[in-house]
Amino acid sequence: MSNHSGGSFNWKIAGEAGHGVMLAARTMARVAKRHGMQAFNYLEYPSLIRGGHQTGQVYADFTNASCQKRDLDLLIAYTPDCFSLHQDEITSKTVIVSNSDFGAVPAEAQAKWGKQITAMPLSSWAKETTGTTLASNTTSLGVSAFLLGLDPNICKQVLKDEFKNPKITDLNFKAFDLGYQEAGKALKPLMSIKPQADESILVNGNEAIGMGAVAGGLQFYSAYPMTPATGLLHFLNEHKYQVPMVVKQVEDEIGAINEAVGASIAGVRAMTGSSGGGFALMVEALSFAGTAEVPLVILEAQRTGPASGVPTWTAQADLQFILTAGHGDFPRVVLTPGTVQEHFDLSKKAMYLAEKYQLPVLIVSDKYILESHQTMKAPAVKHKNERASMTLDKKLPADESYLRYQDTKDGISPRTIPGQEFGLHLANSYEHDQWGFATEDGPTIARSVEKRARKMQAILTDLPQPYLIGPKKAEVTFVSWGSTVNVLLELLRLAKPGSVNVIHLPCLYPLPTEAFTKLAKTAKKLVMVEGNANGQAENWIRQQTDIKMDDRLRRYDGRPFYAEDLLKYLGQ
Amino acid sequence: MSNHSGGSFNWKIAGEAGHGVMLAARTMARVAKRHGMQAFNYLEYPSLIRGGHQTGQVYADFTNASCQKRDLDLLIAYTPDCFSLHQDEITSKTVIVSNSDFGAVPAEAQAKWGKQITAMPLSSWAKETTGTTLASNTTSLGVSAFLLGLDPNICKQVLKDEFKNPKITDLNFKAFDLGYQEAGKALKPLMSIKPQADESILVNGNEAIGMGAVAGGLQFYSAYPMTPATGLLHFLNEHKYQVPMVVKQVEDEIGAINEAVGASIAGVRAMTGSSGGGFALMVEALSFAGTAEVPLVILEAQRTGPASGVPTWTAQADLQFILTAGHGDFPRVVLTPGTVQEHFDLSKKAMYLAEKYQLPVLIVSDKYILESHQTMKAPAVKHKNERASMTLDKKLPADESYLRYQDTKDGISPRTIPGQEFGLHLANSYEHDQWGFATEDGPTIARSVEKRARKMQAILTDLPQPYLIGPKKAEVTFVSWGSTVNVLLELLRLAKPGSVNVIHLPCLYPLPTEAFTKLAKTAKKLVMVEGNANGQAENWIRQQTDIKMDDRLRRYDGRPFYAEDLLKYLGQ
Amino acid sequence: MKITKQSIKSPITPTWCPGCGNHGILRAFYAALEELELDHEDVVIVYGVGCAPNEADFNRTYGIHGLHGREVPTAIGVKLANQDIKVIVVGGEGDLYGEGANHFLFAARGNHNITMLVHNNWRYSLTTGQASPTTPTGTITKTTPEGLIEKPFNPLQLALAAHASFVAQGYSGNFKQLKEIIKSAILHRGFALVDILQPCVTFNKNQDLSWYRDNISELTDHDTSNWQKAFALSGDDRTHFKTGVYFQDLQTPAYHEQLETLKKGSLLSQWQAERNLEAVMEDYQ
Amino acid sequence: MKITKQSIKSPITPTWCPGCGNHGILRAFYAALEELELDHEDVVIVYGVGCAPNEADFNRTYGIHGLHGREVPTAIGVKLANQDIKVIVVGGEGDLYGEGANHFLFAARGNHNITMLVHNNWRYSLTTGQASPTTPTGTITKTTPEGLIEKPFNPLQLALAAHASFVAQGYSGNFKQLKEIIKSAILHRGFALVDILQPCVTFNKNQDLSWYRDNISELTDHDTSNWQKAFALSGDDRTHFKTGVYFQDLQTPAYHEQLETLKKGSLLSQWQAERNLEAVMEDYQ
Ligand SMILES: Cc1ncc(C[n+]2csc(CCOP(=O)(O)OP(=O)(O)O)c2C)c(N)n1
Ligand SMILES: Cc1ncc(C[n+]2csc(CCOP(=O)(O)OP(=O)(O)O)c2C)c(N)n1
Ligand code: SF4
Ligand code: SF4
Ligand SMILES: [Mg+2]
Ligand SMILES: [Mg+2]
Repeated sequence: MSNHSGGSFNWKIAGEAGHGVMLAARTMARVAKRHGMQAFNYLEYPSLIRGGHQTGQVYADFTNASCQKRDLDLLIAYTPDCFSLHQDEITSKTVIVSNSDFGAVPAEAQAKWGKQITAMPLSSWAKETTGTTLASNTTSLGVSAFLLGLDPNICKQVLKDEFKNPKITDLNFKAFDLGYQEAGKALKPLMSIKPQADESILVNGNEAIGMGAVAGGLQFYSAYPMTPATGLLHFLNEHKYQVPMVVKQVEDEIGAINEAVGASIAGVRAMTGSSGGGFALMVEALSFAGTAEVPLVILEAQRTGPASGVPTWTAQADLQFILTAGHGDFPRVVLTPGTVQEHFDLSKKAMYLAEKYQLPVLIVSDKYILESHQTMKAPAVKHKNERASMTLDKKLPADESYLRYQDTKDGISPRTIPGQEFGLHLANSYEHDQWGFATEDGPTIARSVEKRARKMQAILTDLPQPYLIGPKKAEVTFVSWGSTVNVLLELLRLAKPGSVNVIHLPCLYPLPTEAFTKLAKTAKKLVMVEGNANGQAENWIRQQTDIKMDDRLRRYDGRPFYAEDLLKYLGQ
Repeated sequence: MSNHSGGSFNWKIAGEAGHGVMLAARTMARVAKRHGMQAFNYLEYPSLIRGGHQTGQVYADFTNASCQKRDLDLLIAYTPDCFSLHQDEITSKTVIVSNSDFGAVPAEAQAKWGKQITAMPLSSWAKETTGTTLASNTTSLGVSAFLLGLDPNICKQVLKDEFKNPKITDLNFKAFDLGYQEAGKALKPLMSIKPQADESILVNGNEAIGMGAVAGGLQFYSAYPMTPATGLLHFLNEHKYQVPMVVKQVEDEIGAINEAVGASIAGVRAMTGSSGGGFALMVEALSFAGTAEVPLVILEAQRTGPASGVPTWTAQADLQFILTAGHGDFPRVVLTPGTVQEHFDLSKKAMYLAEKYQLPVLIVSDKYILESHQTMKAPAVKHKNERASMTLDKKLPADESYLRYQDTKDGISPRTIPGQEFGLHLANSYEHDQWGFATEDGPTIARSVEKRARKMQAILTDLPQPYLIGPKKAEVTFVSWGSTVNVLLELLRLAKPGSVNVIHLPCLYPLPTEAFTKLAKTAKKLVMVEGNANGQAENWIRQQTDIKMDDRLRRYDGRPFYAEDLLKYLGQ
Repeated sequence: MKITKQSIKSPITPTWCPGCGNHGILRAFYAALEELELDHEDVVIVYGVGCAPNEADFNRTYGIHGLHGREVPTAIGVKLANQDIKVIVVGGEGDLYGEGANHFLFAARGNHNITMLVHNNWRYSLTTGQASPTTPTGTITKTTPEGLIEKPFNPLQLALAAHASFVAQGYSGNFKQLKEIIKSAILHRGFALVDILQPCVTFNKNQDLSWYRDNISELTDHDTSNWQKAFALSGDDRTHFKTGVYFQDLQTPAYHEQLETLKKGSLLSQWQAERNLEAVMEDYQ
Repeated sequence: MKITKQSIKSPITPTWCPGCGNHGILRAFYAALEELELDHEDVVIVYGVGCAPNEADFNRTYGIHGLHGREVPTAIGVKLANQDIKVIVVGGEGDLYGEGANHFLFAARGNHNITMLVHNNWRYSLTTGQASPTTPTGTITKTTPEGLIEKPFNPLQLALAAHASFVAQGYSGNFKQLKEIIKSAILHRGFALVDILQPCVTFNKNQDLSWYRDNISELTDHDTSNWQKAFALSGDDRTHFKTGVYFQDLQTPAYHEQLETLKKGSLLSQWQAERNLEAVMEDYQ
């Protein structure tokens, strides 16, 4: 349960696919943001276009809102099954607005929470004001705005920005007003939110990655749609006329990665992305990029697996696969951002790392954060990028002595691109000599393997380091990678001061073993938190360091962790 | 250097692709086997159809011949460049026969080894006797038979079995006789080999796997050609009319594995195979087989990687990929046979394990042993197989209560196949309930993951265990997996008694941690030997056990280990 | 037990959008199966991944819900293992002409005895409406904001060029004809493609129900043994669509009928409780 | 520096078998490049994996020795990144019609401006002679001991059905014509397929040099703008082969010419040393 008086709310809207609850929830999060609040919007929906149950839930707070919360202040229930489906989230204080256009409140629910429930014809109101029931999102917003004590003008500004078209905006103003007024007739506000300055943007993980990649100079993105990576493909398509980019849907994932490889060899910053099943198809080419030393960024957007799995639900169970994916032994980087801010930062960084060290950089995330909206400080408008490890305009020796895979000390060989005179070479999927010609010579093979491996030494100082969140000392230290840190951030707020801190790992390959070991050694009790059944990061840490976890929390049912549950684990 | 007096020889033939040296070497190994010797035939050749340098080398011995050896007794050199290419293998005692039809012995070689070299027109002799220079293999064999003191009748019997056609056989007898006689005119025999009883067969790793799979009831093999797995595809095609099998070349590796999955679901024992690059394309379907609980055997035939790599050379660098290949978390078995005997045994066993535990079983081998011929005791002629974990003729309840993915104690659910009444189900790549219908329900997802994981407990006692070779106690204990054990077996013969023993791991996933730990704890100094740069099995052992290696030997230049080099490591 | 329109229904009711063409296709499919008097247990339906193949949960036969684009090889494996089973593939056009295009063409040239029912709704619908291999040039979708550049695949012509031995065009809204086409396709001894035009009311507003009404008619007076004619007809005009069987080759035997081993019966039935290695070992003595 | 027949030679001499058709194709390719007066650095050749693409080691241009069957998407990536470069694909028919069939067909429908030189020797030669997608039905190989069951792909018809805008048949033994075809293909603004018949003296004994002498002749008097005619001609008789350009579509612009962004110049040239997020951020305020 959130703290009402402090300017904080936990709101949920639930209905069927087609009711538009996901859009409504994003709008609500945006309204919170415009009030200067932090906000987190968590969405659940089935892998169906229509009919399944969908929810959006927005937790907003002036100081920190990093994840979803369970106990609701306000529930907008479209369908009667919402009551049984969300019973665990309804407390004695939850106010429930039931959309009477989709049926009566079930007797059981009425018996249990009767006093908390108000039935309202949200869809009829929408039809009445706009001519279509689709605008029930807006009547819901009106009702919610009144109940949460939000500023109606800010709400309307958001509506205006969403709909853009003035006529539609006007109609939605009407819908909003009606909801707002009717709520006023039936109920009292639960709280009052005083607007503060808004310095954030609201993005989900996909959008943060997209923005970060754009900031980092992304020019070419090729992909095949697959949940939950599709969001990035759509984001980049939406923005490809604002910055010069080619964004291309390809016939399959194999085509997607090989196009990106070709584009990268030709000199542009290139990226591809998919979920586990599509990434599995890219693995042969990952190995190609590794040995041919092609800069390449790949988003691996985890969902519940194996195979087709549970497409619209979350997991962190592709990690062990990603860490060693690809035949043979070649360098790579595996980044595991947590917050959307970190998604932005590391995506931007990935573009640079890939180019400088000429290797594949994998960004590993998951459905939970890729499709949840979170506020982050608005990034700088301008981002400078320098090309790295390339010969570019440098005049190369006319004696053709340039060697693409020159055996340098740090393993990085200055790279030419097609079009440059005297820079000819063969980018080779076969093992090759320094020019790029195929080789079967034993010493040449060994030297090539060693040259590429040296890059992993050189890169160490350039990588994001593990870091401690919370107090220096604590009874329990949770260890996280990827999206789970969002839940741990909330836990830090909920838990007794000094009882918990967190070590977060934003990069797992190469594992910054020294830095991690140093942090881990200060811990009293190390507890690994991850979204898989077999402890994939824990195993990896055990392999790479001398650190052993004292305990572990694993979740593998498609759902994210909840701070409230972790609190229980702590006995608080 | 082998022990001449004891009935042992180390013979090599080297020439260009097209000269037929690979065939000649197999014939020589077969001759040795027919003398009752153990034999090992190691082949080197480039990824070209013509023109590159090729070699075959046969080490034969009456007690043990498990790998190639360096110091040659007899070298048949077709081309002048053989001298520089094989200088390290020529000792002061090596007898060299140079095929004068392909050029004179280079002056340098003449200066260095003049007395040891005899030039002979091997190809002209072939043409003279058979009408074609192609039979120079046979004149070479005649020369070699004389020099190594082999029984000409046994040699001729082998020729007869090879050529089958009586006319061609007769011509080759003539070629053999001429070589034998001419050698007698020019040189003295180096030794004399007394035939003993022959109870072996001579197979390479691919053939041993094929034979083992046939013994284990293989019915369906679908694959796409890729070195060094192509041998298995050819072997099974050759023998598919002797036992009822469908052996099919498919359009690509994705098709290959998905056909095998379909065949298996329909109830036949199915297998596929490829090298790293092709296996990479199969990984999505591996995950499918894992979650749908489809029995499936897969050969992963390693070659030097990454990517196209060095196609006809060896490596053990796909292991880390294979151990965790596939998105999501699902059970699998990874077998790592060493000798051809173990290839036979584990391939047969794989067919059974896959069916009983309804999961993918990977046989991981490499070019070195898959394309080297080795003698093994002839297996039994008859092999009984029982179907496992299937309902088969059992009458199922007419109330349709059968559940394909029944949540059993050991995780194994009795399996129906299409055609069986009341056994309907959906084999599902999505997460599913017990019938097979897709699910998005949290508890059902978790239960499914746990059910499948339980199979990995049940299987433990059924798996091949690590074992100790050599004395119980030794100064140095080498640890091996896969083909390197062949070299260590030779090392055990060469090294001072009591100085070395070996722990061999024929199964790496699941790692039999207890048995291995017990063995490892008795070691004074543990040294891991593996064919990759980054210590893939060593890392895995570190992750899965508390055992740490004291030292390590890694080779990653496409070549196998040599016992002689390991001996040097021991300071002997 | 014989399949009836009722008995084939699983406990799960179709979750497709109201008005979706998949409903009609399923109805015709059920009727075809009933009229063919097939047993539940002698049918294997192999599904890809998409809106259409979500059907896997609605049907009670042996089923395989395979991987996106890979249902064809899985189906071939089933057929070669047990030729006594009817094997039917259900997928979307993204599935089967996109991710799985090569499997489709290779199945055709092999004349594998499987029936491919392609729910062609011109979009990747399950992933919310991106362009698919049949989307008309110029169409604006989330991934083609400036209009699709590629020309659409003509699945009938591709199938014919790849030697498919049965090629038909169906339409979800023509129950009677579609049922008959599906029946003929299942009875056909070899590879059968049935491309089925299907409205997606949610993501394909360009081709709404009135478009379907106006632009589809039945193929009449056509000699299905004439390959050249079939090819020409199927490419004639890609804005108006004629439904019916375009081509059937009654000569070429199915793949499994040409394999020596399978002439003796299904591979499954040839399981040996004892394997004899004598002949196999001979060459290695 | 302009390419000449000499300057393009790398230090490595071709390792193909004596008598292999690849030698002839390479000669014609070199002559075509020389006559087109292209600069070494403005050509990217993308190779697959097989005997033919082993050529990667013999040529001195910018090159990519890619993955088996995946050279087409790699080539498309190069072209979209830098449209000022001539992008040429060199592969085998196993490579490009087998493992990579779907990429080939999608490249055709997209009209990507790449030239695909397919060394069609009817076999998987580098892997020692297995059947390939063009191997005639009935052929005995190591993987088809009872004779190949599948019918061979007709690459020209597949390409035409997939909207390829340039389709030609070449022959390794006809230097002059092949050179001219390759030149036209490289100059063509869009997707160009050149299927090149090539003897494999080692693994294809059925089609030996005398077979090539007897069964190949030049296509004459053909209107290359006539798609129907091209389609019919290319399927006429798959035992006698006519070489020449079958079809050229001069209307459809190349893919990159239709992309708004690339109308302003190559993507490479549009690199921004400073990225401005202002517009991008707007929707997320
Ligand atoms: C390997 C892989 N890539 C991508 C996806 C995501 N995906 C699921 S369905 C689909 C497209 C479906 O389109 P279509 O086959 O036309 O079926 P429809 O939904 O239109 O019926 C995609 C791309 C996937 N499941 N697996
Ligand atoms: C993914 C993958 N599968 C298989 C191979 C093995 N392989 C190499 S070349 C080749 C076939 C080559 O045939 P083709 O393309 O016709 O070329 P050719 O050798 O006949 O010139 C195969 C199967 C590979 N390198 N990669
Ligand atoms: S999205 Fe389209 S194809 Fe999918 S169920 Fe709805 S109407 Fe049918
Ligand atoms: S094997 Fe055939 S294709 Fe390959 S180089 Fe020799 S002749 Fe040419
Ligand atoms: Mg579709
Ligand atoms: Mg070929």
